[in-house]
Amino acid sequence: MPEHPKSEKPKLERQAMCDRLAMEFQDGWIVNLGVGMPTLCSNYVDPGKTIINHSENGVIGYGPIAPKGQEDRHLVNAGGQFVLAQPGMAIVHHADSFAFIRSGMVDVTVMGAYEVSENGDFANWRIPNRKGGGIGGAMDLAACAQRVFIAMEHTNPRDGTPRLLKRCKLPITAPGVVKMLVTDLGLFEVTAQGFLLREHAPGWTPEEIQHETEAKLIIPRDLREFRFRD
Amino acid sequence: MPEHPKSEKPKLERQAMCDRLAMEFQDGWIVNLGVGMPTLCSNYVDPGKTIINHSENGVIGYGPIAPKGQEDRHLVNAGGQFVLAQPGMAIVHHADSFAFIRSGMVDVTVMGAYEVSENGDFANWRIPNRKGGGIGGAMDLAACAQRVFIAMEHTNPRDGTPRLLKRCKLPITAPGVVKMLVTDLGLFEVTAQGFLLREHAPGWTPEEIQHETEAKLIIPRDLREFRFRD
Amino acid sequence: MKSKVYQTFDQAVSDIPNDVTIMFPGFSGIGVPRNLIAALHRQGAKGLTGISNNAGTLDAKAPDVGTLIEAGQVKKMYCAFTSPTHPSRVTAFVRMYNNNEIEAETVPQGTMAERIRAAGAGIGAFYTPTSVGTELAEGKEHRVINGRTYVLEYPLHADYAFIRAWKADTFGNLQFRLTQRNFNPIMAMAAKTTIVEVENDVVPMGELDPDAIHLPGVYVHRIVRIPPAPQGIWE
Amino acid sequence: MKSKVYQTFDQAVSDIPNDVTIMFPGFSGIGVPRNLIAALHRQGAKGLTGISNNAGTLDAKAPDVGTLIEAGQVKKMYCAFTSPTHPSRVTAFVRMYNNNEIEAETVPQGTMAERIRAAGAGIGAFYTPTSVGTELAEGKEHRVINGRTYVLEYPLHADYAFIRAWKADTFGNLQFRLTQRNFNPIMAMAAKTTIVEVENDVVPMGELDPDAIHLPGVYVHRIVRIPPAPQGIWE
Repeated sequence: MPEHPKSEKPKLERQAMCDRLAMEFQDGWIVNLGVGMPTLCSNYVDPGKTIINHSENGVIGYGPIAPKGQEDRHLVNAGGQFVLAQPGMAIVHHADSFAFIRSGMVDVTVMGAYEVSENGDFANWRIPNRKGGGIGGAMDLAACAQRVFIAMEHTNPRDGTPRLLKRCKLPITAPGVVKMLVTDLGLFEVTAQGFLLREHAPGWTPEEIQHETEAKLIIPRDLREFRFRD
Repeated sequence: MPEHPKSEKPKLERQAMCDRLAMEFQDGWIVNLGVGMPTLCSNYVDPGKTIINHSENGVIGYGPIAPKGQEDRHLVNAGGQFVLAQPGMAIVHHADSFAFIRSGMVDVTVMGAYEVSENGDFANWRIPNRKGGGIGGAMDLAACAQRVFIAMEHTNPRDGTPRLLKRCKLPITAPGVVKMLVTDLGLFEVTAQGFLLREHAPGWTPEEIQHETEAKLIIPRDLREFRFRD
Repeated sequence: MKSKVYQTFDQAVSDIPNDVTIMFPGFSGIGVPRNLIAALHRQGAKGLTGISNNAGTLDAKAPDVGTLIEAGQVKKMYCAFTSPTHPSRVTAFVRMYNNNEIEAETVPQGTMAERIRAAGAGIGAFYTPTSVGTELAEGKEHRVINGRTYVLEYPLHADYAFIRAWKADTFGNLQFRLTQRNFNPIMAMAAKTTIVEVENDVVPMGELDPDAIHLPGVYVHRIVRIPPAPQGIWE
Repeated sequence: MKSKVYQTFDQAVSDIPNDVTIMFPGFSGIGVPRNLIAALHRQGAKGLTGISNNAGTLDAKAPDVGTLIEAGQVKKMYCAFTSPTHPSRVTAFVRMYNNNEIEAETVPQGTMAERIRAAGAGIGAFYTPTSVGTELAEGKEHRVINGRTYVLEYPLHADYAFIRAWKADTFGNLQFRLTQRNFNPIMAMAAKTTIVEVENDVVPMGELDPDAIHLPGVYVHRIVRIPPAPQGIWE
């Protein structure tokens, strides 16, 4: 394996990464945002689109994060953040919430990951040499949502090793489900042929991004620079 | 098969039959009464006992039949009779109502039948030579309630043929589930050894009842006369 | 987002093609989507598969799935009653079924409810104790689990569900009144397209308590408020 | 009928023996039956099997299943999180699990919810698409249904469910507020004995709208109203 020294070049900010995924959301989509980075997707608001936020603890149609002092102590999203009620919101119990997930009602789930492979597998629940795992609702969402989008750093923040792999090394969360992936180096589509680099971070060449990547990237003719929110 | 001429002796009235079954209900029992004769059980009220009426269309804890003029057009029992709301009543949807039934929450279901056999099988949903059947919720209740009680005429009203059989001739609703049975000739317990005559209709000897019955009746030493409501 | 509120029942059912599967809730005449059924009767779609507790009654003033059956629009029924509960009650379904003019599968009511629920819950199949030892379990896969015998049953999916509700908001969140609820919520969850007739009112989003919604609006696609009689059917 | 209303949490849990299975609802600290857990901690029952989304947090002021685990009362956990979500969050459970002092089964959250629901619904087993192709499906029975692969999962039953509700009537009909609902209703349906702590009020029968009940009182056996702090835990 080649060495992967930490690059000094500026990479994409987490909010920009999540904005970019959120720009892909379509009007009327039901969206489930995983704990951590993916929740930043909700900061991107396109007034031309209605996005319905689903949280696996049984909220359909919750509103923005509650400002300090406006928290309702009975209303949190799956990340445990207090959110605001929004007109049209409905509450169901946990079995009904996952009935909703399993029957394919979620248009997109956005999750973090440790690894994504070029065949669309991803791993985000279990690290070897550590007993057990934290699966939460990720396997249900990954197996059953219409689309899985991933937001993660392109390389391991600790040692710089690549995370876009030929095959996942960690135990996977679901096989062959990732459709789109944003990292701090760009936007990728997972195709039948592998990772397609759709947009690159400003200042990063495809070759430099490939150098940070184990899997072979497909570089299309219409590769463009990363699109930030307007 | 012996001939079964219609007896001229008075038999038990339907209300008396259902009263007698209802006298077996215990305080706090959840009771599901089948369409037709079994609904008469709800006319027996013991002020010392709380009985909770469940109806498979999702009502738990409904009250008495609605008097003329007091019907709520959205509230019926499984027999389609308008009933009164009662304090503590709760409504669930059909899947939850049968979840309730299947998980054994119903203490007793009272049903009508065409035939009961000495091993506790009974038939109440399908007549041969007629295509199809009317199963409703009877199979779910029969298979899953804690106890099945049957209320029916002792012999076929059309031709006087017996209905307490060695083995059912009609397609059964559930195998081996009947615990107690009231007919217009008496009260029977279904035991491992067969039909045990517990109480006989006034004026009817065990021999006369046996004559109307295909299965061999067990006549206990403490056989007593039918108990009417006080 | 496109508004879900339609002005007429005819508009709401206009694009339903032939040969689709439709769920019809209702129990003892309560919670039956009569206005949508009457509209589909006018629309004329044929070759339908119906999923419904019963296969129609004899009340000509109250349209139900029997109206579609009598008009020859229905090819097959899944229902809990395939013979009359009383010999004198010979419905259109019973007549046609006896003449082999319509197919039918007799499904125990709880198994039907659970099969519908399984479709809306993404469950591939489930084991139920109901019907074990009876004719209806013949040919089905059996399994003993913890000493009890179960049969394997599969989900019942639908292309459309016709729903009758008490109250809705414009997003499609629904409330039902008392035993009107019956099969309505689970059928709405099991269908690709859910069309609702509303008795009481269609209110703006935010007017229904999020804790008092029986069916989330994400399952609802078209909403029509029932007009006053005689245009609306209120039976 | 004997009254379901108990005066104290200690009375409500006093007869719970060793070696039983208990369900603990709650999600992100909401809808957690903290008062009942604290009472069971005082009571001291041991050898417990717990079913819960997580296995406790690090907040010492807010009793949860982790309190019982730390006290050595729990033998086995079924939960969706068996390792810390962050390496620094080493709970009592994680420490004991790593030292093989407690058993655990990692269950995907939706599979856990459906297994609990199956127990309360009399379902013997069901096929779910969740976990197919992963380590958690290894050794489980697979089946292809309509081209999709499913794994077979079995119900999770319990002897007791500890429940946290918003409002109750004396019969045990319950209402929950917003995301307090989470696992509460399905756990109550899956347990033989259901014990409830109530935040807002315990009202006479007839005061709750029968259309606005999230869990019918037939599933509830004991009810305790949470007293004001500091006696009651309101976290």
